[in-house]
Amino acid sequence: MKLFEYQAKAIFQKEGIPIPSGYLAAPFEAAGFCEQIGFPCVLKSQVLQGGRGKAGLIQVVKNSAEAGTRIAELEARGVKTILVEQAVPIARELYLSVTVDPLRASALIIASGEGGVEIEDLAETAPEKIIREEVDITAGLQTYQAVDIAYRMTDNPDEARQAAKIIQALFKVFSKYDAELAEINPLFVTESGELLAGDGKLVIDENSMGRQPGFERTRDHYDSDMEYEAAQEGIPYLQFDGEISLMCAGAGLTTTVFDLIHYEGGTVANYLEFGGPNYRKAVQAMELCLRNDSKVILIVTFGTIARADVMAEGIVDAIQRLRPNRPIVACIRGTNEEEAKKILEAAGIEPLYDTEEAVRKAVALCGQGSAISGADDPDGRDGGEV
Amino acid sequence: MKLFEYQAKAIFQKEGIPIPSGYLAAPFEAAGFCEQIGFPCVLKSQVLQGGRGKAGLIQVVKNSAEAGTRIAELEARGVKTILVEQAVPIARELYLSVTVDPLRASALIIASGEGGVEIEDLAETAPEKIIREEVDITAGLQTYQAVDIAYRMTDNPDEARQAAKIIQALFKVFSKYDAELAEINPLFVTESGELLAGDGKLVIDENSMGRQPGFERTRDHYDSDMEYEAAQEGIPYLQFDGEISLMCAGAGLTTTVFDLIHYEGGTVANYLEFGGPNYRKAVQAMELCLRNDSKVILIVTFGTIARADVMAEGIVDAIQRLRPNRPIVACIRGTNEEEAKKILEAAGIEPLYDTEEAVRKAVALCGQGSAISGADDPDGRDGGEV
Amino acid sequence: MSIFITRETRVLVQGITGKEGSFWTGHMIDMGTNVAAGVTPGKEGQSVFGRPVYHTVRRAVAEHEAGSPPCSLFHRVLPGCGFEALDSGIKKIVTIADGIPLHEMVQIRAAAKVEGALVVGGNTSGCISPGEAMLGMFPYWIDRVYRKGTIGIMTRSGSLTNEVTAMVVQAGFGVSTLMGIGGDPVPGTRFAEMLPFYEADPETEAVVIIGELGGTMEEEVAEAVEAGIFTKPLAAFLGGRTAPKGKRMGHAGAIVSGGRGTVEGKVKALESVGAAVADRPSKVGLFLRNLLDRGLTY
Amino acid sequence: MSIFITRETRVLVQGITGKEGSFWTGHMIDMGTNVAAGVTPGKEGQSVFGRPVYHTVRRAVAEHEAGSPPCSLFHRVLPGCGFEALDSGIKKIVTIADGIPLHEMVQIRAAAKVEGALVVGGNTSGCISPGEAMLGMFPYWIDRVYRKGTIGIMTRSGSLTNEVTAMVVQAGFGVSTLMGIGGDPVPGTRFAEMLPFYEADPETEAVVIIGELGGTMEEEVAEAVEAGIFTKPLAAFLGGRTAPKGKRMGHAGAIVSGGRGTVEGKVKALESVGAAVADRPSKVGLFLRNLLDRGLTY
Repeated sequence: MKLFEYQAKAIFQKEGIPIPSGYLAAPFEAAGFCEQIGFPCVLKSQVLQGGRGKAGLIQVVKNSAEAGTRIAELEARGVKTILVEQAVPIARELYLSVTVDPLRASALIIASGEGGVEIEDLAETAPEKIIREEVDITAGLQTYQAVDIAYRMTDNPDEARQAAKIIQALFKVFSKYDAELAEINPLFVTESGELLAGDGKLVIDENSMGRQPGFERTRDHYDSDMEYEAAQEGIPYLQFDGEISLMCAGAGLTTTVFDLIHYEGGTVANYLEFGGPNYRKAVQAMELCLRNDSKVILIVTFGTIARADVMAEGIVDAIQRLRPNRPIVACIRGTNEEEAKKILEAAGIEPLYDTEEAVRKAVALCGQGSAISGADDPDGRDGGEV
Repeated sequence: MKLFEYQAKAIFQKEGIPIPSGYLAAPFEAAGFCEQIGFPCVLKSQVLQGGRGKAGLIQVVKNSAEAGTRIAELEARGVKTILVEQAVPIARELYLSVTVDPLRASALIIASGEGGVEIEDLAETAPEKIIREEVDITAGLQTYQAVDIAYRMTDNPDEARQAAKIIQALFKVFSKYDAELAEINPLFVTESGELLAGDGKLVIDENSMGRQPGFERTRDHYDSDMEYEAAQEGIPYLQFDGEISLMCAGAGLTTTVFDLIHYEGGTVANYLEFGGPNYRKAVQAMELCLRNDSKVILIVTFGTIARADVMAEGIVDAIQRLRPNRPIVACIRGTNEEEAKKILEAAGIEPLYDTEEAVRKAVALCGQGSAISGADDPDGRDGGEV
Repeated sequence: MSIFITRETRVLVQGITGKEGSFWTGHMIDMGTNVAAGVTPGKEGQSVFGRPVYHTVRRAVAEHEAGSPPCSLFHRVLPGCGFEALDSGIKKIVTIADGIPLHEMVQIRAAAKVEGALVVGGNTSGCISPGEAMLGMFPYWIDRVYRKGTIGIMTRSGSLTNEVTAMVVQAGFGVSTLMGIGGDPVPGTRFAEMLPFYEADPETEAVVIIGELGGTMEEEVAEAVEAGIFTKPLAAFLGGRTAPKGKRMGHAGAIVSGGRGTVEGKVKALESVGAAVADRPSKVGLFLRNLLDRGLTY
Repeated sequence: MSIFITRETRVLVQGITGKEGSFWTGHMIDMGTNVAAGVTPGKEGQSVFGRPVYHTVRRAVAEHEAGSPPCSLFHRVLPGCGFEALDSGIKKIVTIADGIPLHEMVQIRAAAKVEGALVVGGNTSGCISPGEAMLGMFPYWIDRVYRKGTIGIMTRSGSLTNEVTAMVVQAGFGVSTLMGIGGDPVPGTRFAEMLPFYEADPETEAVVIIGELGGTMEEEVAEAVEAGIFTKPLAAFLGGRTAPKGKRMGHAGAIVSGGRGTVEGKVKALESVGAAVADRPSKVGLFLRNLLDRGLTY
């Protein structure tokens, strides 16, 4: 789970990493905080997407008038929360992160005395300037390692002392919060020689959320209401704007079906994983699909624990309850697939066995408009209403 | 630093180890808490000495009258704090501790499904009943190890589940508090099948006190006012009742001089370490010695960093300021010992070079009474007053 | 023959008394797997399909002294139960359990390296050698997927395994050993680390890798081929080619990040060492026919 | 010859710029010790007695590639600086620093075992081979103590070292190598672990152990002799015989606890393998004369 900048920075500060002073504000409050902090100051949109600077979601403002304009623009773009920060005079930008090295089975500190937000370019053009330090994840970071990295980042002892403390604190954040990634980019060196976290990125391991209480996904974590609602059901869902609603089992198979549709010239309305722990959630899954403006629902599964007969029963149940207004293509294989075949056939659905055939059929159906009984709402907008 | 039972139990409870309900009381409050808890209840004197049960410092009382009598007795014995606990009906007593194995360089869990307070007897008569489990102190205790130990302590799954949790919690206490020893002895199994810490022992590593804030040694940690006062100066001091005050450098040498005095038929008034970080504290050290009813002060050092000349100067300074009323035997060797010799001779003190000779001289002087100038107070009680 | 597990391999099932644990233990035994014992804390003295249950792995191993068995972890009976098997001296461990915290899995992989053990998983269905034995949970009764043969299969994805394997069988082949290395970001054992076993197995003629975008495991396979560690014909299926960059679709391993980890990069790396990389499951079977025909005419 | 350090041994001093560090570095050099470099974070570029200073051990080792030097840790420049030396590949480390937390020292000893390194200390004056070299802080200029000779000395106590060694010299002997193993409850290296070095050293004729009550290190020495690991004459001084039981006198290691660790038990164990155990420092010299006379008449 990726945290917002303000959440990451609050944790950084708690663990001893200096951050610029600032206030978290709704757009209507932001102008007031700008006055309080003084100009110039920085408006930082609290959204999860990367590259906020290049996307214009971070704005330095020099006076009240400019602040008002920029805040209005951000609000118009849907920004709901703004971090209003002092504009610190920057001498240099450093880079620091802690992540996991799956191959070496260790924690990995990546640092640089240059780069800052341009770190990816630096990694390509001058890889020798990227400092990599492996850390035993059981023993943790040794003080000497932090000191060694610090003196590779800067020759200035005063900066290095600060950097060593920040490295230790960031590693502590990484460990304590079960992070996939803890990153400070840029790590500012101010004109007065202080090190400050210019940004904060903290991604918490999904498998550790049970032992990391206090983090909740809110609507702001999702791009759309549909994705948020699906997540509330525990259903992985992504919104697209094509014609075929996917209702497939497992990330690998769903992604493959996604590919196959594009290979066949089709388009995807939504990605939806209906498998694993969700294999009894046919009704909820189909309801989500029906709320799309799609032309076909394509169901592809090949399950082991997620038994084919249970899935087939769920789909038949969902069709009876939701009366979908568009054709359904079903390719349900795996454990008890013979049973599943009978269930589908009894409900008047043709059981397919070959994924590519199913995809071709779904793409072909998109060209034909809807052709199933109960399709009393051709534009499909009401299809998802129970 | 050894904690009191009530301190250890408070930490145990905080980390999830069940303890009997109880109240910490001054003697005058204890009777009231007995009534509150109900009878029978237990009066546990909060003193640091071991074997409190056998020493009568733990008393089970059945009614108010008995409580009153016992509380008065304990108060008369100098007990200042009593833990008043419910008397839990006990089915069995187990044993559990976590300590360090210096040879194997690991943490060591010692447990037993029998024993309780008789654990040392059990270790001799039936050593196979003592469970020993090594734990990597860096990786920490694995859950399976706790479960394995628990099922070696008891075959009852309900008890084992409780035991496994207590083992994990006690190991956490051991790690978090930099303990030399964390011990629950006895670990009660109540008649209703609950596991409770009957006692709590927690000894915190002296070298870790800097990173374990919140623990202070109070007067209650020492056997005498003198030991407490010496400790306030950072001077290791033990009170005895013999004739020779020791003022020696280093634990090993001081202990050896202690032996040599006994071999020569002498007796020790006090053990005092005047060396290492204290080697400039001659005045404070001599003042402590002079408050004893001793006949001779014996100074033995053989220092490296603790330079002999500095020590000699300190002693001469102390003599001039404190005007000791009893003879001083000085055997000061080590770095700059030639310089030390001159300083002592200039002050009229005979410099000795052989420890055993110095000890013999001190013992001999005890037979002669005091024989130094300024000995205007023959009983020596005021000798330490400045 | 088969790699990792044979009919003789003695298997210990952690979490044997649970619903999933006992269900799949029954199937493992039906298929011919030599399940020796099981472990569930608090259940010692019980038995599952006639196999004795112990409180802890240590007790089970002590009672079955003739060689420590490999150990299939079913649902995570305890936090860190991978360490229990490792510390008991077991050298081949399949971690069916999902939801293992990332940092714990890194520790387990590090410990396994020190011990010289193989921990496969977590979040895997395990491994199966059709007609031989199974250490995990596969619907081996679906004959159009789990047919005995000469193709080794390694997969990162649960859901694609049946899909791609069915295509292998449809093309006229069968499976020597199918190894699910697990869908979590840090698998205990990586594709390239399994290759030497397939290389050494005389019954494996070729290997198919079912990869995924993200991570660098496919690139490591290419390096192993380049280094001569694996010399048999190699095919791969890689999905996610049309996935929008940065869109997270399922597994953490599927986040596209940096220069490595893209499907394009993986395809290029694998093709540069002679592997046939399919963009559709059905092509895997076709490629295998080509690869093995070529192999035979040499 | 000498054990642990010779005139050729290249020495790195952690904490070289501190008051104690530079003072004793000067004396080490005066005595002939080959101090190659020093480490103090933030002081790279400076020099101490002409020896270059580096920010970290890693940098110092990288600059002095011809063999990693042993490393004398003066005052603890950083928490866990023992790990810095170990992780930099240094195999002989003397930890002068006192006040090392118990749990950290257990970790350092465990790590040293894994690395096959010797960490001596903490809380020690180090080791000295009179007339050769010194890795630590000893008043080598006091000739009635630090005289070159053939007796190996190992000590747990700082304050008794001079006392007992003076008696050895007074009896007509000198010191091959004096090794302070440190006064903390968990020394990095134990008496018995040093014995093979004294056994192998042709110039060491006999060894004297300056023990202490508490712990089991003296008993381990007896076991090593019993096992034939050490065969030269052995004497010991053990104080604390008249200490009241349970009274804590100084070091944590001096707590009398359990059946082992008592002076009586230690004396019995050592005497049962032929060691001469003195109750007064002066007897050590006498015993050595007896032991070596006997040794010479064989």
